Amino acid sequence: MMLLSAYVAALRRDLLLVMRRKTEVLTALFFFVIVTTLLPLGIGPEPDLLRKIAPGAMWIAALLATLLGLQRLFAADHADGTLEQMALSPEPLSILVAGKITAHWLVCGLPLVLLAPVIGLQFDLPTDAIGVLMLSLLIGTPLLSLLGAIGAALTLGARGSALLVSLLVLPLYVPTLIFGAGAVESHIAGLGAAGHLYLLSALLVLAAAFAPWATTAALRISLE
Amino acid sequence: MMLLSAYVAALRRDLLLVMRRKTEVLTALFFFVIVTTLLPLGIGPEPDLLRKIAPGAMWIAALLATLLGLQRLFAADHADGTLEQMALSPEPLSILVAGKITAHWLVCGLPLVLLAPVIGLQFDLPTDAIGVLMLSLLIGTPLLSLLGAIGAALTLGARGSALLVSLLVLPLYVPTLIFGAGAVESHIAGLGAAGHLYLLSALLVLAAAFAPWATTAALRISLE
Amino acid sequence: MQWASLSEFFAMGGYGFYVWGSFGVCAATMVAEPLLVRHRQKMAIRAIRQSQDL
Amino acid sequence: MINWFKFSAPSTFYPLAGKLIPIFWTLAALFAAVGLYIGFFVAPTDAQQGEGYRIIFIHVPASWMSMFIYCVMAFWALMGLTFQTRLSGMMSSALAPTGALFAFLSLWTGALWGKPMWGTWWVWDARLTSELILFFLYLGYMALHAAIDDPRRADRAGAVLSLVGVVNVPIIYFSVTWWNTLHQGASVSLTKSPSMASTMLWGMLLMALAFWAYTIAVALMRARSIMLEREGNTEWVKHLPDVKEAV
Amino acid sequence: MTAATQTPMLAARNLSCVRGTQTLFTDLSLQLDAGQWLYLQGENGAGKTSLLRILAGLALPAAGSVHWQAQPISNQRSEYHADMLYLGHHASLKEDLTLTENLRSLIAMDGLKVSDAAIQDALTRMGLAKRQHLPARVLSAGQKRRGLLVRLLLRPAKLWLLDEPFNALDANAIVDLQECLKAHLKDGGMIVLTSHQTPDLGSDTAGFVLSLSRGRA
Amino acid sequence: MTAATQTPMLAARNLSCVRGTQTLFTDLSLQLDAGQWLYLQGENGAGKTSLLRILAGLALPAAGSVHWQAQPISNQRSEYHADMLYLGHHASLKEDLTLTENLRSLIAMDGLKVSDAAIQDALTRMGLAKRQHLPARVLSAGQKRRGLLVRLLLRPAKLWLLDEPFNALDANAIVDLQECLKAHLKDGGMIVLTSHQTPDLGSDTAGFVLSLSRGRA
Ligand code: HEM
Ligand SMILES: Nc1ncnc2c1ncn2[C@@H]1O[C@H](COP(=O)(O)OP(=O)(O)OP(=O)(O)O)[C@@H](O)[C@H]1O
Ligand SMILES: Nc1ncnc2c1ncn2[C@@H]1O[C@H](COP(=O)(O)OP(=O)(O)OP(=O)(O)O)[C@@H](O)[C@H]1O
Ligand SMILES: [Mg+2]
Ligand SMILES: [Mg+2]
Repeated sequence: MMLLSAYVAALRRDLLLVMRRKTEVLTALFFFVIVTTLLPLGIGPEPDLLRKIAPGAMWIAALLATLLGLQRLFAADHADGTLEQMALSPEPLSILVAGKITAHWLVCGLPLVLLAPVIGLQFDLPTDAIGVLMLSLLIGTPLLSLLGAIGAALTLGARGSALLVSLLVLPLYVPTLIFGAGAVESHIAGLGAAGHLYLLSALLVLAAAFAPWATTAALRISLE
Repeated sequence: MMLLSAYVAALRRDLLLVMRRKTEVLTALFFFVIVTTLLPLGIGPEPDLLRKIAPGAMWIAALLATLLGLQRLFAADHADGTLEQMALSPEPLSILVAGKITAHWLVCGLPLVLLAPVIGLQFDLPTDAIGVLMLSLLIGTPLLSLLGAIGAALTLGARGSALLVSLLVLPLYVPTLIFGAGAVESHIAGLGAAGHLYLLSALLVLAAAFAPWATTAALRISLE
Repeated sequence: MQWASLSEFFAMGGYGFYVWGSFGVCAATMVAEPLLVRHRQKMAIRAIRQSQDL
Repeated sequence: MINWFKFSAPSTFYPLAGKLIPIFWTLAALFAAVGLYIGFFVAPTDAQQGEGYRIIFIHVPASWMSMFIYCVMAFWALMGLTFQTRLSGMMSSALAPTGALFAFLSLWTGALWGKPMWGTWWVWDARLTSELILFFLYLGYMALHAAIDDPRRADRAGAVLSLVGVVNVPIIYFSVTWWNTLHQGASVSLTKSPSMASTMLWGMLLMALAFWAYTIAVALMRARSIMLEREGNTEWVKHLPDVKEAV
Repeated sequence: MTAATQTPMLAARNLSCVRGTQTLFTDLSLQLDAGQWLYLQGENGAGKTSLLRILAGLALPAAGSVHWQAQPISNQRSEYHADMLYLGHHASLKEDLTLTENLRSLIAMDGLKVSDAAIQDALTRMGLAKRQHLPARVLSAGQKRRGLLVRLLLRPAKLWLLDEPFNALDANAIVDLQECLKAHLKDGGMIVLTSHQTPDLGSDTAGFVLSLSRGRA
Repeated sequence: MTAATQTPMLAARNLSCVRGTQTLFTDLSLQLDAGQWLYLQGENGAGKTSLLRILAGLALPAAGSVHWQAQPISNQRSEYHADMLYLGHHASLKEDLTLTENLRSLIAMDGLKVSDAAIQDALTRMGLAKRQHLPARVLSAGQKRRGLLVRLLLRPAKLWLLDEPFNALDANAIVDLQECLKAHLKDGGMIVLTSHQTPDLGSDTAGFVLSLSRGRA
């Protein structure tokens, strides 16, 4: 009960902060939209080509959108000293961290899942493929938030740069990307998406168990 | 003479800061490499498909790499009060801003131009197309830095968020992307890249004349 | 022994560029790395001596 | 265990490493000499690939080492986080550049092999891609380590990263494999060399041993420099013959 | 510092702190019991902040250990944190939230519950009643600092570790804060504080002064 | 405040400052001449920082104007900035650079040149000689503050606007700084400063006190 209330408190605070900035809620989403919009501009408008690369491109866009939000996940708390106060809370830091990660997903991940169908339609994906895409994003985006949190925490004390986070986190994202985009593609190829989705779920369970813990360890190191 | 020395001072300081972080010089580059590595992971390894989308994808990657470096262009100076001191310098702020923008390009833009051939080879682009790609990036990346600076300055006071910058800047980047990637593609299609490159150069001249000025105005507003 | 002459050895059956490109870079980096480390060692010792002189 | 902790004190480790380094250099030179002799003069010309296949004698050992070193780094990281020994972090960070070097050599020699055999420098094949990502993991570790000033903190942050990374390595390896098998559309496929002649195997093994000895020698050298940099103000460093002589 | 109790509430044994190539202090021991306070004195860069962070468990000492109720703090992080409140150089306020929201969320993350009326009341006592609905961003330096100090009134904790609490406060606020510190001591609390202005906590409280100066403790 | 000169060096006419729904001050006028100093007093949130920023030209007043040598400062930004030095609440130091590098680059961006020996000398006077090669990040709160104040010694400026310069400084540093301020006044400089500790600039300098209190000036 106590643990739960601290978790909720951390989650609530981060959501409140996002609400205060109003536009923030929508920007992860806009980023996603804009990157997918740039794609036809960059590589030309042939519908067949676009349909072929759509699932992968949307997954990459989702991944980058998550990445952009990551840098500020702990940096702001670190700079103004609230992270210090969280580390000194009687509640386990990993619970508070879990709350923050959840908030990050609600703001940067979930909207993408909900918007995916619209973008998918723009690229003329078949309806059932869109369903698979949404499902893969629904399982995959929390994974991105969890893994990303480790990177964000590690780079905190480091003369932090947005780019360093990317360097650490993107290699960790590779399996997620492969299974996520792979699910949609193998569905389209008629091979069924179940295998990929199971693997993705297994990774999610693994990450949910270990990532908050690793993130907490990294945070304590950065605070020192 | 005086103006030049202030410009050099701002440029030198930013380069010195980057050198202090040692790895920072290389990270824009690594980001570029990693994003282009994700591409085949997301959309599959077929060489023909990859060759087709390579120029566009590399341009988008360059654009995102620049974007990531942007958020910190003024934010760090703002947070620690040095921006205030720059605004109070007897030298025109726009000169100092021009120095900072140059430093940003040297760190985030130039390395991409130099690395482009390697990535081009990985995607099996023909040699002359790689030449055109490098040229388009050489003209295009300073343009990205100049336009990006305006966005970075505008979002400074506005409870600045990484995502908000992207939102403002990406639409400004669209013409650069179209002409830049277009140059390579029309070269490959045998149509010649000159037209695109001229337009890109014209945009660069225009931006070089106005962007520092617009950035300065935006900075003064955010400082107040 | 399968090499009739030295030039044949260097030609590597037409693959000279690739084979020597591999072995050459490998040798070069593996010579350079210890040298860099030794330089680092020297700098560390110099830094210590300097701090002792102060 | 007690004994181990004694050796993990930098003041005992430094002179010990100093004695070991020449031994491993000698080993590396011997193995390399024999390995290269076998590779160039004993091993026969390959039926399909001609002389080009001789790249295998550095390509495969370098690939092995690049993976092996990452695991060793993770091992030291685990030791460092659990027993808080200073030595572990130093060893980890001493190994990383060499690991990155081998990953780079694997990529480089692979690319130089691929051009004549496959007709392209690079394909997005599973093994190649996962090696590339391993290279990124090394670079990430080094970048993170360099970006944190306090060496103690840098070690511990690096340790967390290498542990997370090592969990990820097999996942990447297998996921990339599965990824590739689902896309049979790739126009290029790996030309399998015929079952390896035992001379070839010996050559590769000897070269791998040479690389292994080289790694230990260089890592020990680098660990010694790191020790001097970090412990410059302590008494045992001030009394080292290395530091005192030729003042 | 007192011989009376065998197991002092807070005890630090043989602490030493190394920063870069520099040793700030070695072999520093101290102990503190209910109702006592310790004033850390020392010039700029003497190591006061470093010592406080070690006592709070935010930084690890190069040698030595900190004990709370006879247990090393590293073994009982949660219990120790429940008893201890550390206020550092930082404002620890979210610039976008109002003072009320800031305090509410900090307390909730400590796993506690405090009524809105209590928060309101504490803010009023710190003279921030009129400012409670403004985002922290627009507050003046002193108002932010006061906002942080409100936590002293809201969160029960036996041990207060305060890094330059008087900074940026105006004369009235300093007097108020000193009253608040005295009341805490009367209730059997403990305080360790640093400041460049000698604090005046009355003659009826048991205070100690620890002077840090380069290389000696 | 002095009737002697017809055109005072620094003059502010009928300033008013509104923040949100709140009017901090209205109709505030002041003037300052060579060798004079002005001490801004007022409780937390009274508007001292806001006034200083208006005088520096960083913020615009809701009404009124600031004149330097009889010209509105907005018409002669570059000249005014060459004559004026503002030090605010911020450290204004790059955490990754050493103090020497920080100072050198700040001065170079002002379009000036100062020899390394001069920087070294000024750092020594502020007691930072041993710290000059450390990145600013690792310095203590007071050391950062001192580093910032070194600019007073290095950059020639007639008018100094100082926001709580004594913050975080230890007793010695405060004395040193006051000596430095006095010397500046003797040389015909001007100072406007805020502080919660009454500054002691000697009785032989011409000082004024301006008390800001809510709604009145
Ligand atoms: C940049 C390109 C390349 C990379 C990154 C690369 C990477 C690797 C790696 C990581 C291994 C060790 C894997 C293991 O033992 O399971 C390996 C082994 C090997 N590679 Fe490559 N490789 C590349 C190109 C090539 C090419 C072009 C060829 C030959 C045409 C080749 C032939 C081999 C062989 C024969 C082995 C040993 C296989 C075994 O022992 O199971 N590689 N390579
Ligand atoms: N890496 C380093 N190398 C050398 N000295 C260091 C390093 N890091 C910190 N220091 C020194 O350690 C000291 C840290 O002091 P600390 O912040 O504890 O001081 P303080 O007593 O709180 O001072 P203040 O009164 O200014 O707040 C400073 O003197 C600083 O210069
Ligand atoms: N948007 C706003 N709405 C209402 N009040 C505001 C707003 N923005 C700022 N204020 C008030 O304006 C005042 C700004 O004061 P300023 O920072 O100038 O104070 P100060 O005299 O420097 O105080 P301190 O001694 O604490 O540094 C504060 O009282 C603040 O609460
Ligand atoms: Mg301090
Ligand atoms: Mg103020």
